[in-house]
Amino acid sequence: MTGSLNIIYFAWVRERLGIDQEQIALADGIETIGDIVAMLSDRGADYADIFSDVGKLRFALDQDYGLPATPIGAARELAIFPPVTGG
Amino acid sequence: MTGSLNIIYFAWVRERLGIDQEQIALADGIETIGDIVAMLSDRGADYADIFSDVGKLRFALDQDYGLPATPIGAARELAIFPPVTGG
Amino acid sequence: MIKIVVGPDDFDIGVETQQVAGQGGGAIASFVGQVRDDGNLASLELEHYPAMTQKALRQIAETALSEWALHAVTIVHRVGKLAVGDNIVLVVTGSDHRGAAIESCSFIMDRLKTVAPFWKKETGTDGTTKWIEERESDVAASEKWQK
Amino acid sequence: MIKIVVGPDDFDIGVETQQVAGQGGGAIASFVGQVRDDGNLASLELEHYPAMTQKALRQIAETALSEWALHAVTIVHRVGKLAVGDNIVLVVTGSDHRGAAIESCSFIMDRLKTVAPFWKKETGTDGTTKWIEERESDVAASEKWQK
Repeated sequence: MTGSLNIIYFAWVRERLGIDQEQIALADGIETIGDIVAMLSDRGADYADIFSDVGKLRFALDQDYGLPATPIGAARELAIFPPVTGG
Repeated sequence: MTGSLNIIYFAWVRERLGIDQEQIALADGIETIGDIVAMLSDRGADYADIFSDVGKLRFALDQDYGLPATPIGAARELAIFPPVTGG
Repeated sequence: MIKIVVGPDDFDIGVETQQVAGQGGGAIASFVGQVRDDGNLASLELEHYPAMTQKALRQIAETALSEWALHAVTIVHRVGKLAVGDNIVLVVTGSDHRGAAIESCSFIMDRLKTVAPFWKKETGTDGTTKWIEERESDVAASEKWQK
Repeated sequence: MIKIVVGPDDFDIGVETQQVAGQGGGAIASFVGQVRDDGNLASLELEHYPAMTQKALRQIAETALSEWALHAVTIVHRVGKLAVGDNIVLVVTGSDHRGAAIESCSFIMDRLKTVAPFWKKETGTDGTTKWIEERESDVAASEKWQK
């Protein structure tokens, strides 16, 4: 599976990365949300700090919640953010 | 125990009696709310219809709920009414 | 702070919730009960026992304040003749936490329904009148708060 | 009827409850959440995920409509910069029965707290900023509705 995916960040994830979104190419072997997060985590120490503990993060694939095991499929947007705190 | 008690009626009890209150003398042997209700019930068929089934009535002695077994004591007002239906 | 109002006048939920919110907290729950159109209701007459009503409502509010961490409780109940769609009752509770606000609001309504001395008499569109009867579901709702 | 509003503007609980009441029923429950003064809070910034927020709130409202007999659900959630005492969120539910109205209002708030993509950032009176963290009690409140 190749293609591209828009990754969008919110709250402290966005602030610590200093970007609110990026486009990534989906290389072979990237099948799930967890694969994307592992790839981000491998970018360096700062990234590892943010992305290595998936328990602190929440994921939405095309605006529906997903888990690390959720396949990317034909999704166009992956959002990564901390647990929500509205209301 | 002798003295007098104001009895006050509400809702269909008031309507069926045609009066909203009356003063009664507390003869000897009238000790509880139940005794009063039995006395009212003994006044005739219309009264018996209204007062013979205490399960359909509620009682408040000086504005606090009481049961047939509750002693009149020094209370000055007994209210007799159907179950409440506000709200 | 407890505020109890019983009378013929309508209430403004905006004004009442703002007043409760002004007592602190940040979580404000409210409930409004209105005259429901059941298809052939012309009007509703609310009778009460004036000497007891305030006392009964205050006791309910005080119980709520002792069971939940509340900043304020407001209860407004109308009496007299009401039309379909008119407001009957308003309960507003204010707390630091939504659970306490919502639960205590629910408790107050359940208790009010079975304890506060109000009686409703319906006049139908055909002119007949009928005293509303106690509902088993209201009794059950009130009893579930007993521990 | 479902009404969802997400934006910077304040809401009027009187207007919103009247609108819900106008959909029928006679039992209207509402909850307002405001910015609570914890002693050293200067302001609150509410961020959200616009593409997902409406969808998430609508799903919550639809679940409520499928679980309880409701005539209307309104959810208003503000975003942007808010001060102490400002309104944040409003939920209004309308039903024939107070139990359904109050329970569904509670359900919607519990779900909203754990599912709707909003994030709060506090600025203290000393100028420091801090992202609010998820609370265990909110997670537990949301999970208790799962059957």
